Amino acid sequence: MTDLTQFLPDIAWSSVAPEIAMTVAVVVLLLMTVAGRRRMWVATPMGLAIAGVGVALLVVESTSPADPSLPGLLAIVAGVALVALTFGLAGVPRALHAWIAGLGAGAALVLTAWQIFDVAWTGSLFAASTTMEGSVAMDGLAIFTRITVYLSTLLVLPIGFAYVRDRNIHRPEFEPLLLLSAVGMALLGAANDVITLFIALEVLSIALYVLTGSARRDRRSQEAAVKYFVLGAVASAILLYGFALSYIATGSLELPGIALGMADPGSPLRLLAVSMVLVLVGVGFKVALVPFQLWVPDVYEGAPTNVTAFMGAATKAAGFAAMLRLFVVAWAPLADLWVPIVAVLAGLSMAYGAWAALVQDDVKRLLAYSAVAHAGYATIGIVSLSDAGLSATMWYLFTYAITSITALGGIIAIERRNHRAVSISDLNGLGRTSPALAAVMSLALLSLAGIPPTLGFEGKLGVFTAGMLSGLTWLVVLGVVTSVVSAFYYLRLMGAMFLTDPAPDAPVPAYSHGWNAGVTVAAGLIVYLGLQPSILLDLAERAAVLAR
Amino acid sequence: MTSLDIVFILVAVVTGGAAVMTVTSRNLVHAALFLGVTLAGIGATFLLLAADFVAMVQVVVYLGAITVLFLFGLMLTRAPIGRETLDSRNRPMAMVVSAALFGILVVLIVRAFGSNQFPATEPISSSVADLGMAIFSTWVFPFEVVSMMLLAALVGAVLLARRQSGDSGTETRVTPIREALDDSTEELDRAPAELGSGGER
Amino acid sequence: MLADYLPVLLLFVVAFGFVAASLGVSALVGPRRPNPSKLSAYECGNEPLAQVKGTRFSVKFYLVAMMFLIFDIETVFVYPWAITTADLGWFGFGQMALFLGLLGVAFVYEIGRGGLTWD
Amino acid sequence: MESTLVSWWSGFWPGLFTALLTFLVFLLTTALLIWAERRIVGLMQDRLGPNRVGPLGVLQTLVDGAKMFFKEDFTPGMVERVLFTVAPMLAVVVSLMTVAVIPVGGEVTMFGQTFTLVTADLAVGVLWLLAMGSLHVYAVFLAGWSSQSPYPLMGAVRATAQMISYEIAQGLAVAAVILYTGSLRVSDIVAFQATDSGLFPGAPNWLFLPLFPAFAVFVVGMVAETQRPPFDLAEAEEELVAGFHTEYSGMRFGMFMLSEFMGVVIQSAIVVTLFFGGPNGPVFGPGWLQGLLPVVWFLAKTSVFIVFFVLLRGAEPRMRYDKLMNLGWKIMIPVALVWVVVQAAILEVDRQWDGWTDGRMPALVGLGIVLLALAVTPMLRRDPTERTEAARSVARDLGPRRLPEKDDPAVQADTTPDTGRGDAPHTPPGPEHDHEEVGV
Repeated sequence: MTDLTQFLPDIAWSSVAPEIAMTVAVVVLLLMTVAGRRRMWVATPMGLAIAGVGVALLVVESTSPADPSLPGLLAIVAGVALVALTFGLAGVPRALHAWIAGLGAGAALVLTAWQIFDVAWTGSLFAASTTMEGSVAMDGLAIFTRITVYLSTLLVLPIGFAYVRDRNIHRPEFEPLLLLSAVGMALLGAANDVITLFIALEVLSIALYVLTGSARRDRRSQEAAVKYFVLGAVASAILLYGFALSYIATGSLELPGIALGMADPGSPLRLLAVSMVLVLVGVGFKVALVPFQLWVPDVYEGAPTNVTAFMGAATKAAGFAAMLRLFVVAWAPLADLWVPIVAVLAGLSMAYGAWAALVQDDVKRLLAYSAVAHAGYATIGIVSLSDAGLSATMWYLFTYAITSITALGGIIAIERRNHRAVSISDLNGLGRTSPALAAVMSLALLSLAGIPPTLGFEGKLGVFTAGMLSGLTWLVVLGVVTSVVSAFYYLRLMGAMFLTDPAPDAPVPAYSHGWNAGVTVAAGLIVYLGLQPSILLDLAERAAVLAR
Repeated sequence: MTSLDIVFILVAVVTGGAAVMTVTSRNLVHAALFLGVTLAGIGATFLLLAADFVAMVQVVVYLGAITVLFLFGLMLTRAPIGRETLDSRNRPMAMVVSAALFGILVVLIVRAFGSNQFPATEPISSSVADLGMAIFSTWVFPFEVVSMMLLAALVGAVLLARRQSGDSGTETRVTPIREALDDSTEELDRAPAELGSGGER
Repeated sequence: MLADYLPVLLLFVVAFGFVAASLGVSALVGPRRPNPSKLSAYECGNEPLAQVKGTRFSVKFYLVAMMFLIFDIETVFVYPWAITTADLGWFGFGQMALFLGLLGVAFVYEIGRGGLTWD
Repeated sequence: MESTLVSWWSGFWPGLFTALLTFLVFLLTTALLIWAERRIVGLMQDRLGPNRVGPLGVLQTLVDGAKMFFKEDFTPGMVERVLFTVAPMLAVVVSLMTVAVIPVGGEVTMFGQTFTLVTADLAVGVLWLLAMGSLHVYAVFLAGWSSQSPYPLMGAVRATAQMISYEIAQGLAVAAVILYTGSLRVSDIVAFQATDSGLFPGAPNWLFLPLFPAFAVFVVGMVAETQRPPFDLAEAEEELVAGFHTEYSGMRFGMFMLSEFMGVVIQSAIVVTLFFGGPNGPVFGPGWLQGLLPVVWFLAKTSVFIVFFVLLRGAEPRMRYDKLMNLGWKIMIPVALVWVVVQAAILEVDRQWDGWTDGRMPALVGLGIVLLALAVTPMLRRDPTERTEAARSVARDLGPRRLPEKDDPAVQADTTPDTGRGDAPHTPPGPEHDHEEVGV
């Protein structure tokens, strides 16, 4: 007989509550796909089970009837909503799937908010803690990454729904993979040891590789998937090699432990430097810093556009979260070494992205190069090595996510009607034929260029300020210069929309309810947060707390 | 030189040689088989490091499953079963890069630990029970995430391997999206009858 | 621990010696009379038609290998758990149930989507 | 570190002794199996089988083996020569390596030294079995691929898919064993089964009872792993000639036959070790008998399973490939998987419950399952008339059939077809060859 004083590691499921919600959605989606027309037989018991868990949480967690447990309430609502949706959308399985995925992402977003106010927020600040035996960080970075990732998911789902349907590339695997990828991203932002970090990275990567190639008949999509996969696999391997070396050198797999080991004067610095370089290559690939950006244009161009939007927005946020955590927490003792290197990479990315985008004709490729430039801007916050820089990066990534989803949303509308890749000439005269779409696109482009009073301006302001405060004047100057350069090609797109005549046979862009809703929300956020950034900016500033 | 060293050198030479053959072999199946030898060599190295559970796992998973997956993957494709060259012009460049990386790592690792050897005590107990306790205490969360990763991999494999209705893509030029529209719609809940419209040949 | 493997090595030597000796002796004493039909592929007496190069197999085999890989990894995780389950108690049981549950969903999904339906 | 070398060499002679012993035991058992198989299947098919060489023809295998040396072992022109030779070697070597962890007896004292009759009692012994099983796949695949010929390649791919499918089920069934015994070491598992199960006095704790579902899965899996009838799809003569070793002849072919039959012995030995207490059994008498009896028990139990294999071959028709894969994936793996979880729960409840079961719960549950199975199985039996109808239609399709010349034992005595084809025209495989395997 064993000692029954139970073996209980430090497990706090609340720290990954949003991910649990997403995973449950994935499971429901997969099972409903299998069930086919008998999906009620899956939805009803699953809905009841979810609601039952909610009731149990209410009973166990609520301190008083006046203060009910939010996850409990949410679970009950979600369970009921699941059954109701299955009833209501019985004839349109695709819409049902999208709605359930949206339900999962929405629940995840609500749970993130709950985490902020009920779990992570003490007084005026985030409290940083770790749980799951040190595997998961519960801090500002983790939670802010969740906001960006889940919001992106929630926006991309409706925007892309009609698009994949029209292109006839919708598969029932689509939503589960999207959600799994989002879970991987959120966990990447929360991972506090290199094993969790790596596995989360693989979850998101595997799902994205497949999503990129989900247009099975489109050779570009297939090519993009293979390129992304091969290069991504190599990058993952290099990252892993870096982790292995840092483990050799420090004897720790947990990020704070690596930092501790590094601070030890006897640690083999050269080895650590090499491991740092290898890790930089690995994460640099994921966030597309020059010179690891080779995959970006082809993958952005080849992937279905809604996947591109998701990838551009959410992967970047998650990748930068991992980069932040790795460099600011684990490799902090070697800051003297990596800050110059990463700063140069940031500068190169801004310059190369801006320069290469100038000569692009395909709008998706153009936005891909602009994504490289934006990765450079976001990196300024990291190399600032300050709390201000940290929050500036998080905030920048948020603004970029919303903006790029809006921009690619506009392309989706054109592409749906055009049935082919969108070139700049396809935008000709859009201001006359579809003024609303042109307005939204222009808004997104202005935001990407960083023109006040848009969201993008707020983001750039944050990183440039942080850079200046940390004395990285040359980088900030370079950033401003490249911003001006990039404004040129964004304005070129706008010029095409408003200053040229439409082609006589120019097709009318296609909209759908989901697209309308998603793009309206995204554009609204660009305007509203551009004027009133304080709500989330405050959060980002206070979230500059890392579990160490 | 102890007997262990000699065995290790033998294993290392075989592993390294097989690894070189993996990347230089012009026949894909041979490359996969050399990869198998490499992985087996790594398993033997684990064994020499007294990690016998890991060694067996290495054989079961890497040799037993992953290489077999490669081989099946090769059987799936039309061209490269025979002698096909898979060369790209980047070969010299790749050789330079890998040689440089190898050199740097060797120098650094030897420098980092060259003089101070690890105490040659009995290898730290790597019993399976300890491993189990480690997985289910310190690493329990990544362990759960692994299941998510496997789920993603399998769902992805289904998406990629599942045949769409109609003829599979034979077009070679860049396909505008319009052509992708020509597929007949695949119903979400169609019975999986048309699934494996591929015979064995 | 390594000493445990010495007999295994010896067994390998014995087995290998046996096999090599058998094949060697057979090669020495056996006749050698090649002719064209011996040298060609066996196709039940027909002229060899099919080319192996270019033979493609059903993607099902690939899916089987993929499933095998995933369940192999699962099995590998089950073993350490099985050894320690007495110490881990219900906690370990719950964790493993969760793990197997998610993989079970993957399994049901693949089966349900016909990934292993042979025809 | 030089001490390692010394400790290595001190284990040399005992190691060599046990290695040779294991090698001989399994080789001889295999030779006997081949003879027994031909005799038993002969009986089942109403003929005599080999009966000329030695008493009851028992030396037939030896003679066939010797004959193999004098057969031409030719290499077809298109094969990958190196791999073509490596594959059969791998097959036999891996088979022989598998048995390294199986104890064929208890402790014996000989030449003034005490030996445990197992080659190596590895700490990860059970995994060793799995690892060697996954290496065996390579022998099959290499043989098929290196032949560069359609039938072997197809046979190899089929065989590989089949083996890996059932490997999972077997692995999970083994997981149930280690869940219950708490060790990966084979000697621990054997020792565990020597304890009293407590069901009734003297009842050994053989694991087939408490782990009955796992045992059942394992048995089905072992037939599939060895690719024996009714699961010998990979060498379905009517479709694939001889499967992955179609292009082989002479001794290299003999190696494959040896490894296939050895597989039967090995799988029987494994199932006996894991589920039937291995060499456990009553031990009494003088010293030499005490050393010998466990070996006898082990061989006796193994023989039971070997005979089971043979009977199965004689009685059951071959399965269809899709049904085979469905059985593996949709029945065996879920059963094994669910059983692991259920059993873990049972064990956990048993550990925490201080009631009267006191460790007997798994055995009781197993007993319940066995009884349930016994009660339910007759209900599941197919309607006999339906079978007859099926058999009739088969008979119609086959047309007139040459009956075995039962009256002429000489014809039956040497039924080994000449494998050196080219010398003699190869008889197209017909239905009458269904159950006529080639002896080594």
